[in-house]
Amino acid sequence: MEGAQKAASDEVIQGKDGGNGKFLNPTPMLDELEKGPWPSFISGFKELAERTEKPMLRGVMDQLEYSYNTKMGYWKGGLVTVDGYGAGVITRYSMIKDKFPEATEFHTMRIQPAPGLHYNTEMLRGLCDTWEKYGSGIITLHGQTGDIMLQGIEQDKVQECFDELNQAGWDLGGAGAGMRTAVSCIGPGRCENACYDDLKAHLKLLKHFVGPLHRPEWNYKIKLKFSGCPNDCTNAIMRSDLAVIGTWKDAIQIEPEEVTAWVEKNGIDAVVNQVINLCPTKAISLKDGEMVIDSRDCVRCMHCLNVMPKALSPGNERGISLLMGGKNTLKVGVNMGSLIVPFMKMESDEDMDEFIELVEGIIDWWDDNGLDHERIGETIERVGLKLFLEGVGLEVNINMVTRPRDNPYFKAKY
Amino acid sequence: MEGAQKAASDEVIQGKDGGNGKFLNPTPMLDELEKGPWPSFISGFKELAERTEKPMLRGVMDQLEYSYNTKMGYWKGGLVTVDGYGAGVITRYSMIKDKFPEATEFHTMRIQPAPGLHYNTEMLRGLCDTWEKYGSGIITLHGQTGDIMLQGIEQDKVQECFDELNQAGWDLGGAGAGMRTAVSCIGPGRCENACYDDLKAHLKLLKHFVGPLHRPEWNYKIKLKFSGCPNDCTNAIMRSDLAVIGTWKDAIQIEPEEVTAWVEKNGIDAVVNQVINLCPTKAISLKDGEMVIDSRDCVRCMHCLNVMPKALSPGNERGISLLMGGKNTLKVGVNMGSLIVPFMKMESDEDMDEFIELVEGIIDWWDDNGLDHERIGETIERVGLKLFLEGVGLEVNINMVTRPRDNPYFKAKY
Amino acid sequence: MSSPEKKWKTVESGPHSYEEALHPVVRKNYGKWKYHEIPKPGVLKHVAHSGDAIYTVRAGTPRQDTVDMLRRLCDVADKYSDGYLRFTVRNNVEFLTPNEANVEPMILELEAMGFPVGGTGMCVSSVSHTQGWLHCDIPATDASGVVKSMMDTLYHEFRGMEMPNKVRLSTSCCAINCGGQADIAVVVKHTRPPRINHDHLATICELPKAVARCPVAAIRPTVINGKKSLMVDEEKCICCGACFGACPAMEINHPEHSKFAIWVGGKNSNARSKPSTMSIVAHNLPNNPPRWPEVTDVIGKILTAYKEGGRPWERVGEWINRIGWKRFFEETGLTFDDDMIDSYRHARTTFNQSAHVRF
Amino acid sequence: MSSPEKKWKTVESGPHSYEEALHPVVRKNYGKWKYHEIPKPGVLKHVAHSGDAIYTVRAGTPRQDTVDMLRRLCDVADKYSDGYLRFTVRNNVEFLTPNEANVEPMILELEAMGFPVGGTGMCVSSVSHTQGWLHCDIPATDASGVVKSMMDTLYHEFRGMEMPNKVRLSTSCCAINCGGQADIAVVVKHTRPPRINHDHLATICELPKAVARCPVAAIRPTVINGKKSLMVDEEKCICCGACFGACPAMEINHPEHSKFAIWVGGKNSNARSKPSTMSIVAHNLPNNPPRWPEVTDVIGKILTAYKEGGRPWERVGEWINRIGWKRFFEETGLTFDDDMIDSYRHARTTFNQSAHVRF
Ligand code: SRM
Ligand code: SRM
Ligand code: SRM
Ligand code: SRM
Ligand code: SF4
Ligand code: SF4
Ligand code: SF4
Ligand code: SF4
Ligand code: SF4
Ligand code: SF4
Ligand code: SF4
Ligand code: SF4
Repeated sequence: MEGAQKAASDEVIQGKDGGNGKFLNPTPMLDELEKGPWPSFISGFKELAERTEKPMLRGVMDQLEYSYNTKMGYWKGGLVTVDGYGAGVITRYSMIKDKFPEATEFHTMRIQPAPGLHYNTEMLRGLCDTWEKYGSGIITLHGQTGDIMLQGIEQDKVQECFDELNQAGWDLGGAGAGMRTAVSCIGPGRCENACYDDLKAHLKLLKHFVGPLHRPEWNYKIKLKFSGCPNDCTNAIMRSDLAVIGTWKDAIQIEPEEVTAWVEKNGIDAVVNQVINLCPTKAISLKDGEMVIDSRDCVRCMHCLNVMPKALSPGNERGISLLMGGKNTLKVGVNMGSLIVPFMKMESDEDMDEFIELVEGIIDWWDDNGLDHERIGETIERVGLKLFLEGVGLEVNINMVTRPRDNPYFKAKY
Repeated sequence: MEGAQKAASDEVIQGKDGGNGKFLNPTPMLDELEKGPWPSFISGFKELAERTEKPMLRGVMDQLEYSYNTKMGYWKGGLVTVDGYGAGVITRYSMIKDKFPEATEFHTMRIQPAPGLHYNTEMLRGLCDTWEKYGSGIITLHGQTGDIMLQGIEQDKVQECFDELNQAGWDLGGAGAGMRTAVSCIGPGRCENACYDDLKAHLKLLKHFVGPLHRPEWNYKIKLKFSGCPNDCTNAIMRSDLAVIGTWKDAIQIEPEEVTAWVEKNGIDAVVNQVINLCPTKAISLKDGEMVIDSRDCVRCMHCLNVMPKALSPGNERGISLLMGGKNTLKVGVNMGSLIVPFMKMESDEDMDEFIELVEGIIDWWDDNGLDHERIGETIERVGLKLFLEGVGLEVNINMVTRPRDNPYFKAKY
Repeated sequence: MSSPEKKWKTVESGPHSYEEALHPVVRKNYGKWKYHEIPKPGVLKHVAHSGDAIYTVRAGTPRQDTVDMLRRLCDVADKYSDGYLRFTVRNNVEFLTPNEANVEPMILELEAMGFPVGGTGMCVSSVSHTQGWLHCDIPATDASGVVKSMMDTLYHEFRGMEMPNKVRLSTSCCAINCGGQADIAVVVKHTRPPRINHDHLATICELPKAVARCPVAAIRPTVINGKKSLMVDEEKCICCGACFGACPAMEINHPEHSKFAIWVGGKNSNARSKPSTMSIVAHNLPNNPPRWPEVTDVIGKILTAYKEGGRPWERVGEWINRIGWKRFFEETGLTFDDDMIDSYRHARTTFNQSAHVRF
Repeated sequence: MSSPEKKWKTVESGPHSYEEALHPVVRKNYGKWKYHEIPKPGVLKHVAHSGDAIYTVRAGTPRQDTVDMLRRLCDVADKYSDGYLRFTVRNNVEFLTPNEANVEPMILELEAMGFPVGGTGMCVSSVSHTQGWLHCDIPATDASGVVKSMMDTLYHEFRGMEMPNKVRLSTSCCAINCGGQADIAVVVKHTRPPRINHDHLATICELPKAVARCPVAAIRPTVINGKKSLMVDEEKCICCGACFGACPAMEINHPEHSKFAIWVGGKNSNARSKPSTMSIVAHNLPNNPPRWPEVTDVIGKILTAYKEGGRPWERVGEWINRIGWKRFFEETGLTFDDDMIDSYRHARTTFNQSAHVRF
């Protein structure tokens, strides 16, 4: 702990492998971000720049310092990609390259990591070596959509760099109006809550949609995120068009001795205040001093399992719920994903194929019915959930809504 | 109880003062509604018709029977009123008067009852006598907006009838695009929950707005309802443009002995299940076996007071909350009133004058900013609550909303 | 009183004054009440800080009353409540007396006259209803007839106090719903876009008004037989019937296509939960006079399930919120269908934007 | 490996495979975990049904990393976790080892290298953030700089577990909010309609696209100096910035008028309450590089109040729902103003349609 405390002070020395400190121009504003205990990206950049003396790094630091002074950004987009692909490189040209010629180009290559964001050091070192060879050496782990972002390369090095990465098993990520890179939680890789193999599902799905990911030509983007359980550690419901959330159908599994042990350790007040009272549907009650779960009322929120991980676990009949339409703020305001398939098995390869078929059907419907730059959630809001269900052939289920409509404004079929 | 049970059977005889049963034409469909224990309006109508032998009654029964057979309605509107007024009579002409000439005219006079729907028998008998003299003798107590509805009069008798009623202290109610008749709960006339004198407020307000009630010329209707407390026994929030709801600002008054008595009688389980657990904000808790209310968390929902009327009563600092914009389904879907004034005193005449001034300001704003056939709630939904508050000069208060906005879509003033 | 010949100069008095209509004991204790009790169904006892008590006897009426009936109620009031009576906001009549001894005889007399005594506390009270074929110009059904048919089956529930909490019913004869939001509501549901009666339209319709009335801009001006008329875009039309109120030629009502829908969970009070609007749970019920058995049947199913499953003080909507809509449909035997998914302006706020699922 | 001269035929492989990246103990117990514990901040212990246990050590990173830094992390992994490491969805790095004895030395080494160990359990974890001036083409501020400034003040909270529940932060450099909904979020707020750069527009803008992008139809075609251009109806414009994404000539960013807003109560998990969107609680904060003190100040106020008042397992939004927004503003010292009242599409669903009032 001593050492840890020490590291917490302002004196943290980063960039110990760095150059002689003479390469970069002064960046007094940015230098302010070297202060304080949290690891500093500026220290990292400076270390890298001084060591490698890549002009692009000096140019980007200069332009960033200039942004900090003028409070404006100076990048503009463009179109760079690799042979046969239509996306995957985010192109950046400086709008003020006359001032900072070294910052003329600063493109980002989006790379799809392994599901669950797992690495071994060989993979990662290889990635670093290739990247240092062709690019700036700046890497973001990870972008919010889940990509490894290799930031800072010039157009004429992109293809070569890609070829080398591709040989090592890496492929570009999504951009534009197509399938996007996905994210999955660690799931069965460590977590006792995982209700399906979300890493495998992620891999299968994204391999299946590799075409529209590389050559985007839908209305707009489609993002997939895979969470092993309703804790939704990938923020799938909020941030993806298709959220694949592990769940179960039968009763929560209970280890009575572990319940007793928990109660003994934490006291009866804790059972009442932290478990019973926080169950959203009051599915848990105290009967003769014992905690009883009425599984008919459980909505699989995960809370009681989270509080008592040793005592409670998901049921045995496991699978996924599918939610659709999540996206953030732009235009219509935040739209969270809505439940459209309450339960689906996701164990065998056939289950996964069936799932892929469903997703294809959904995307086809959207591609036919959506407008330009309209996320699928927006399309559904515009045409109505009912039309979507009919279009895709999904069965209606009361779990799709929080309540039946409060207005009589529909044309009846009869 | 014997007698009561007997009355409950199918044999209930109504119309004992009725005529000889020879006046009316056969109405086999309607006669089905004379069966069953609930008091039958058809029996009432038949009794009245047989006794008075008014042709209009026979005509209306015939047309109603015809509606029951054809499943269509046959009234159309028109414009009848009294000297100097522009509203108050709902005009009905038969669309099939060739078939039922006796049903040619069947207008309704809306009459404003006393606040709280109180009568003495002299008032009521007088009303009946006048009405039998000029009209059909059918009276609805009361219409959903709160009027006495004298149903069934011919155009050429309306003025005379009105003059006689007016001499007895009655005035017409509202209709059309103006102020409407109001409703108030029994309030201080019997109820221990009444937080202000809603009968007096009702009388004062409606007297003040008697002009626009009789001569409607706003965008659309404005309804006022007065409830003595948040139990809202007049459905004000749901059904009126301006809902005046009694409330209080300080802590609930508690009679500790009565709490104890209640607990002794009903048991501790009932305290927990019926009181503590049902408080919407968990403002009540059990401390050392005693029920404690944290008044900071109380939102004045009335529940605990309802369960323990002897033990708990509203605080001493009483007044009203004002909600605005309630209306039912038409066009925009049900719109409940929204809180726009969290608290206002309503004791002295000055308080009431201030309140009247506020209401006038609100209506003026709406009259300037609303569209034709647009209720004030619709106007606010269209232009935004903020603009309304600015327009009327009301101070913003967090109680007006359930949460701050979740989108950044506003132009800032700064 | 002045003679009929004399021309009376109108006094724009507004509401009738109330002071003379208050029982003297009420006047004395006005605004100074301490608590109430419900000694038995249909009877309230209110006690004032002064120690005075006033008893209320409440009875159901047909609402579509007559002078004959009202005179009989006046007789009861003169006999038992010093000539004072009032009506509740739900069309029940109330007699207020400080004299406890008058309560039982009054009950007997009212019931003997056919007025059920009840409507208090945790019961099904009278129905808030509307005009229908009797008087309105836009109804698709009758109102009082539906109500009479329903209340015949709920007579016992009006006269008892056996529900988890108050049950408020309403019925309405068109989608406008003058009857209001209620625990259970019966409301006409238009199911077809309006048929336009072009001949009629030419003579009576203020065309721009009808166009403006449509909430989804489905009405467009057109020319029929050389005359200005209107047309409805049936794809867009949501069958709201608003245009019919503006123009009688937009014929929305139909003997067969006008149906009934049943709604549940409306709540007006602020007790516990906030006021809430109701949700549709059945539709396509036929408009079947004179007794509408299909409608009363559904009401019965809902009330049976609620009576059995509701906890004390839970209103219908609160009961459903606790057990979940899935179980509501199971326990009432009703069927959720895709028309019940909201598709109107705020539809998305009703979607289940979570992984909370009930199996 | 093939030589650089040789033209490689692309393999459209999609995501990198994961099996080789899993620690052998993980591979063995894949999908067969029994429970976890959090022995101390920054350390997780997961136990499998087989009895095997795996320890995780978690540390914060700057996210905008470099090959140098990653190589150092690889060194740690080679030394202590058999060459395996992963990243969390919040940019923290994790080392998984079955060897408990490696945990403490690894912590010491990571902290000595400047990587704070923590981010587990009821703590403030790393910030989900975006690109900003470093790389994006539409930002009004920097992202990593704001985050660094914030995390410096929250360093202790990352390394402890003293909050009522997890606290997730996000920052975003434009209103699009790539950072996402969070317990507390810092997002740029556009405050003025875009200024149109007409010269620029003529050369680069697909006019119909920009017109179509506007959610409130505020953009109209016009002609400026004889050239086709666009104009903005400033009354209608809601300053969303969507047009700027479609056309760089719709200049929404401004050194002074681009401000910061602070949002609270976003929740992504389904635990207890459903996922919820966040609410604005402060705006008009200056864009003040390099350390944005006004922003970190507000974050501090909110966290202090939450830490003090939140009950175990209550997320920020759940805490506010219990104590009420009124008290939230009181306890944080922030001010509710009329701009915070929703005025967008579903505004009415946020009005207080009840008499529930807090004084
Ligand atoms: C890089 C990244 C932020 C980061 O630093 O992590 C990012 C950066 C940009 N986002 Fe994003 N978004 C990133 C994740 C997100 C997320 C989060 C997520 O995916 O979970 C969201 C919210 C979820 C969602 O999809 O709604 C997000 C919502 C948007 C939107 C709004 C979409 C909407 O319909 O609401 C746009 C605008 C657009 O697409 O036109 C956008 C557009 C952009 C653009 C392309 C700006 C533009 O239109 O030119 C940014 C490019 C920056 C750059 O120079 O690299 N970005 N963007 C993230 C992608 C990295 C990666 O591939 O891993
Ligand atoms: C008589 C009454 C029903 C009853 O039997 O009690 C009634 C009957 C009519 N209502 Fe109503 N409404 C009656 C109370 C209500 C209520 C309840 C209330 O006031 O508490 C509502 C819901 C609350 C509200 O105001 O929204 C109500 C909402 C409507 C509406 C829809 C208004 C809206 O904006 O949503 C209309 C349509 C309109 O005004 O164009 C309407 C229109 C009508 C018309 C005038 C039909 C028409 O447009 O031609 C009906 C005349 C029937 C007749 O022949 O007398 N009636 N109407 C009620 C008035 C009696 C009285 O004066 O006491
Ligand atoms: C007489 C009347 C007011 C009037 O001026 O006419 C009235 C009178 C009382 N109401 Fe009410 N309420 C009356 C209509 C209402 C209405 C409106 C309605 O029925 O359309 C409501 C709102 C209903 C809704 O939410 O949809 C209403 C919601 C309440 C509540 C809240 C119930 C709840 O838990 O949600 C209470 C509290 C209670 O029951 O203890 C209440 C309580 C009371 C009390 C106990 C108040 C008191 O202390 O005197 C009165 C006797 C209630 C009883 O009968 O059990 N009163 N009460 C109305 C009788 C209607 C009837 O004949 O059935
Ligand atoms: C490692 C990670 C998944 C991954 O594949 O990367 C992860 C791992 C775990 N999460 Fe998570 N969660 C992770 C991101 C999330 C996210 C997403 C996010 O942070 O953006 C969420 C949703 C947050 C939200 O609602 O906004 C999330 C909501 C939860 C919850 C629900 C918390 C709640 O009460 O709302 C739990 C339950 C718990 O804490 O016991 C949970 C529980 C867990 C457990 C205990 C699951 C387990 O048994 O292994 C893991 C350790 C938690 C810990 O650190 O305390 N995890 N978890 C992510 C670590 C992020 C980080 O570095 O800080
Ligand atoms: S989402 Fe569920 S399964 Fe996945 S890491 Fe989080 S808690 Fe575990
Ligand atoms: S998982 Fe959630 S809903 Fe189910 S019993 Fe546990 S706390 Fe209740
Ligand atoms: S609204 Fe309140 S004051 Fe009025 S009668 Fe009902 S309970 Fe009493
Ligand atoms: S009045 Fe309602 S909110 Fe206030 S303490 Fe009683 S139950 Fe709770
Ligand atoms: S509900 Fe419709 S039909 Fe019935 S009275 Fe009201 S307006 Fe007329
Ligand atoms: S019924 Fe309603 S939606 Fe259809 S045309 Fe008429 S007003 Fe428009
Ligand atoms: S939040 Fe806006 S400015 Fe920041 S990276 Fe995303 S799109 Fe670019
Ligand atoms: S900023 Fe938004 S609202 Fe304003 S013109 Fe651009 S797209 Fe339209």
